[in-house]
Amino acid sequence: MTGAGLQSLEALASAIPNGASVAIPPDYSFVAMAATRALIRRGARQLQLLAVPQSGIQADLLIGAGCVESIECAAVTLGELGPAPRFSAAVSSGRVAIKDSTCPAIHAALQASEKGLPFLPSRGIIGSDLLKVRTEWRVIDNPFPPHDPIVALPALKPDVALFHAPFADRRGNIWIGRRRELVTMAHAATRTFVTVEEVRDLDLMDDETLAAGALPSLYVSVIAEAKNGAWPLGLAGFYEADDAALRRYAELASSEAGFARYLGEVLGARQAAE
Amino acid sequence: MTGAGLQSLEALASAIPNGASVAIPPDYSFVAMAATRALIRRGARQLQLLAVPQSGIQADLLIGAGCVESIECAAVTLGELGPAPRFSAAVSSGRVAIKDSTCPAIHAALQASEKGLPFLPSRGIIGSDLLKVRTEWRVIDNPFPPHDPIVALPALKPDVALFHAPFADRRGNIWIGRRRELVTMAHAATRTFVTVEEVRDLDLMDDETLAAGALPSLYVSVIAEAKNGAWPLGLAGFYEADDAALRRYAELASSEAGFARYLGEVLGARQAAE
Amino acid sequence: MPPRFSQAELLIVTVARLLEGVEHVAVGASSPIPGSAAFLAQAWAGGETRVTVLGSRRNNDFTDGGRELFDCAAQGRIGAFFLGGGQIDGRGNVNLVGLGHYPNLDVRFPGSFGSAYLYFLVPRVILFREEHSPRVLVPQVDFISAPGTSAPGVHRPGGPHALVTGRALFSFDKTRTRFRLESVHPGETPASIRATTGFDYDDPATPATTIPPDEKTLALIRGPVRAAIAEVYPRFAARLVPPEAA
Amino acid sequence: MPPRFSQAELLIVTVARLLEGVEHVAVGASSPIPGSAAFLAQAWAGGETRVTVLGSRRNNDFTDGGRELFDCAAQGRIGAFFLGGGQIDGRGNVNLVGLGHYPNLDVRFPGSFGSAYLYFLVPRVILFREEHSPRVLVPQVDFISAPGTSAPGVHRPGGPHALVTGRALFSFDKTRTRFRLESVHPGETPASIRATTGFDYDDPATPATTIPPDEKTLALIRGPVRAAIAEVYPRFAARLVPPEAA
Repeated sequence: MTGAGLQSLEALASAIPNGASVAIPPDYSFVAMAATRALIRRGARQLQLLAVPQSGIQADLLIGAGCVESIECAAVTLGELGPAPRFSAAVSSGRVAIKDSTCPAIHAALQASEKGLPFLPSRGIIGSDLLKVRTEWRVIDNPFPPHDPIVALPALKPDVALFHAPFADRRGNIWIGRRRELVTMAHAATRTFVTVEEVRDLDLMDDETLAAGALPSLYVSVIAEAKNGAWPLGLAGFYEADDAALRRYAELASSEAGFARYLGEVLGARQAAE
Repeated sequence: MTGAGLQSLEALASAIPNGASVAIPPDYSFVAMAATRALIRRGARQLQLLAVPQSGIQADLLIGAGCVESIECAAVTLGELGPAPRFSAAVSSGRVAIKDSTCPAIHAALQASEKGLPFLPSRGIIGSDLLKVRTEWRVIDNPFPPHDPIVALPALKPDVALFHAPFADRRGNIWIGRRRELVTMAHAATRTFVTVEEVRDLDLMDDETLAAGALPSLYVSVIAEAKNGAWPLGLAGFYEADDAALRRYAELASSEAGFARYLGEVLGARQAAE
Repeated sequence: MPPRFSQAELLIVTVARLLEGVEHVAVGASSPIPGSAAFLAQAWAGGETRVTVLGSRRNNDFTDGGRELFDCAAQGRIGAFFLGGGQIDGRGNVNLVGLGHYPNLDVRFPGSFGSAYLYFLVPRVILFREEHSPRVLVPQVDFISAPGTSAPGVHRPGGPHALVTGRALFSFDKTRTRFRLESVHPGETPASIRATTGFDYDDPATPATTIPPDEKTLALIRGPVRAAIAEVYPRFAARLVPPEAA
Repeated sequence: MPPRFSQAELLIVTVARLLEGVEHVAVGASSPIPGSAAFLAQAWAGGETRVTVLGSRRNNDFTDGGRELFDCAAQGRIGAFFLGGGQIDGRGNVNLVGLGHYPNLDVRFPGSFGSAYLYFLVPRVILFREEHSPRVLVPQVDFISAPGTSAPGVHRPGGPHALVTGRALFSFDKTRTRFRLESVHPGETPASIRATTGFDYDDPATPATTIPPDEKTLALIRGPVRAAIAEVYPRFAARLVPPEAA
C-alpha cells in the first residue's frame, strides 16, 4: 500500500488514546480482536466504548482488563454461551458506567453524525424506561400531522471507529462487503482504524463488483495487517468462529481469577503472531 | 427466475398506474429507459415524478410525451448537451407543476420514509427561497444546544421506484453495485419495479462479494428483462452512453415538432427489440 | 399411540401456529425456539414465508447493515418478531436490563437490544420465555425496556400478540391491556398456571390444552427445521432430536 | 515571449490557485473548468489533493449512493466546492432556478442542485461563471437558490470564498457581505469590470492583473489535467488544447 496509512498493530493500538470514545461492531460483523488484544497489552485506560449496537467478547475482554470507563450499548452478551460475565460484574458493581440504549437508537445517532446533524428522530422508545435514564434524549413534537410525540436522539460522534476487515487495497480502500454498519461508523467517527487480513495489490474502485463493498480510504486514518485478526470470532465468508476458544473464554471469564488466567494464556501465546 | 416477479416490459409499464408517484434515479445511475419508452407507448398520464435527486433525458421524454403532471427535483438537465428543453418549456408554461428541491433534501426525505419517520431534519436550506415555495417544509428548533433553527423535511414515500439494473438472480435479488440511492428509493417506495439486462441463474446471497451490491428481493415487486434497457444512457461498468443518440435527442427535442419526430423515430424503431 | 415429543418441539409448534399468514418473520438474537418456529411456519407455507434470522448468512438477505432490520420493520415489511424478557409483566412490559433499582442492579441482563423499537412497530410481536415462574412473570417489571402498550397519540402500529412459555399460551388484549390464557400445555392445569404466574390475567371457563405436534410436523421439525436452525444455533439443534429418535 | 494561452486555461489556473491547501475538492455537475482546476491543484500538490468529480468513475470513490457527497460535506470532509448561477448577486446569493417571478418564470434554469446545502457546509465555495455581464452579475437575484450569508445563529460553517468570471477574480468578505475585486484578467481594466458588473463591490486602489499560466502550468493543463477531465467532459477536453498546440 502506498501512503502513510499502513502501520503496525502496536502502532495502531498506541494511536488510540486513553479516554477515547471507540465505536466497535457487533460480534457477527468484522470485530478487531487482534487490535483489542494489542489495546490490552498497551494498557489502554478509560475508553468510552460504543457498541454498534451490541458487543460480546470484545467489550467483555476490554472491560475485564480494566480498559473501559463507560459503555454505551443495546446489549452485551456472549450469545449461546450465555451472559458476558465481566460486563455484568462491572456494570452491576458500578465500576463501569453504562448508557443503556436500543439498537436502532445507536444506528440513528451515528447517522445523525454522518449527516452532520445535531439529532435524528426515532420511532418507538416512548414509554420505555430508557427514556428516563437517558436524560439527554428529548421528546419533541412531530411538526407534521398528526403532530405526535417523537424521540430526538442527539448525534453520537465517536473519536475512533475500530474494526477488522478481509482486505485493503493499495490505495487504502477497505473491502467491508455488506457490513454497512462499518460504513456508518466510519462516516460518523472522527478517525477510523482498521485491521485487515492482508493488503492486496489492486484498486477496489477499478472493479464495480468490488467497489460495491468498499469503504473509501477518505474515511480511513490507520490500517494495520493482522492475520486472523478477528480470532476467536469469525470473519463472515472468510473463516468461522473458533468455537472451542470462545467456550474456553466463557468458562474462564466467569470469575475474575479465571479471566486473569485467560489473559495470561491468550495475550502471551498470541503476542508473537500479532 | 422462480416466483411471480418476472413479467414482460409491457406488463411492467402497465402495472404503473396513471397518477402514480414514481421515483427515478439520475442519468448516471441505472435509468430504466426501455421502461420509460414502454410507459410512453402505453400512454401513461398524470405521473408524479420524483427525481432522485435530478433527472435528464428520462424526465424530459416523459414530460414531452405528456405523461407527467408534476415533478419534484433538484434539477433536470441534459448535462453537457444543455438544458432539458421539454422540461423547461412545460415548467415555464405551467403545464407541468414543479416542486423545486435540493439534492440532499430529496435523499433525506426518502431516508425518512426508509425509517418510517414523519420527517428528517436537514442542514442548510434556511434563507433559500426553496423554503418559501416549499410551504410544507418547516423550520423547527434543534432541541439540543445551541438550539439553532433547522429544517424539518416531511417524508417522501413514492408509490413506485423504477430503475434498470445489470442483472437479477433467480430469487429476484437485484445487483445494483454501488448505486445505493437505488436501495434508498426501494426502501422508501411502496413498490419497486426493476428492468434488468438479464436474469442470471445464481443466488447473489451465496457470494459475499456479489451480496455487497445486492438489493434483496424483499423490496422488489416486478422485474422485467430489457436488453440495453438504459439506452441511450449508459450502464456504468457494462456499457457506455450512446453519445450520438443523446445528441440527436437534444437537437430534436428543442422544438415540439422535433420532439414528436424523435418519438416517432425511436418508439417505432425500438418497439420490436423491447 | 400419539407421537412422543420434547418440550422444545411443543413450543416450536405452538409458536409456529401464531405465525400463520405472516409474509415475513424476523428472528432476533438468542432465539433458537422462535427461529425454529419461523422455519416450521415457512415449511407449512410451502416456502412462501420469508424468514430472516439475525446472525445467519443463509437466512438473512439484508445488505444495508445493522440498521436494515429496524428500517424494514418501520416500513411495515416485517409481520412478526419475537421478544424475550428477564421479566414480563401483566401489561406486556418487558425487562431486558436487570433486576433491582437501576442503575445499581442486583442482576444485570444483557440489555434492551431492539425491543424499545420493534415492539412498537411490528404488528405481531410474540413474547417467548421458556421459564414460567413468578420470578419471570411479575406484577410489574423492575425496568421497562419496552412497554406493552402506549398512550393514545403515540405512533404504535405494533405490539404484543401472544405470550408463549414452557407451561402455557396467552393472547394479549390490547384494549384491556391484559393477557388471556388460551391454552395450557399437556401436564399443566389452570390452577398450576395461576400458581406459577406472578401477574393477574383473564382466563376462560374451560381453557384448552395446547395441541401437541403430529407426526408430520415432528418430521418437519426434526428434518428441514433442524437443518435450518443449526447454522446459527448448533448447540440447540444438536439437542433438538430426542435421544430415542436418533 | 510569454506563452500563449486560452481563456479556459487562464480560468483553470485562476481557480486552481484558490484551492491551495485544500485536502479534498469536490466538483459537481456541469463544471469542466472547476474540474480541470481541481486536477491542476492536485498536480501541483504532487497528487496529495483528493479530487472527487460527480459523474466520474475514475475520480469518484464514493460507494454510499447519491447522498454521500452531501453527508461527506456535512462531516467536514470536503474543503472546497464550486457553484455557478444563472444569476449571482452582490451579497453572494445564487439563482439556479430561473428568471422572472416564481413559479411563472420567463426563463427556467435546470434547478438548485445541491446548492442550498453545500453552500452552507463547505468552507471554501468558489463561485464560477464564465459570462461576466450585468445580466448574470445582478444587484439582486430573482430567486435565491442558496443565500451568500446567513443570519447569526444559523449553522453555517461554509460559504462563498471567491468569484471567478471570464473577466476578473473577486474575493468575498463575509463580514461586509460584499465582493472585493482582487484582479482583472489580461485585457480588462477596473473600468471595464465596473461597467459589466451589475452589483456594487469594493475595489482596491490598484487592482492587480490576474497572473497568466506559465509554461510549466500549461504543460500540466494540456497533459494530465486534460486527460483526467476528458472522462467526464470529453467535448470540453477536445477544445482545451489550442489549435496551434495540436
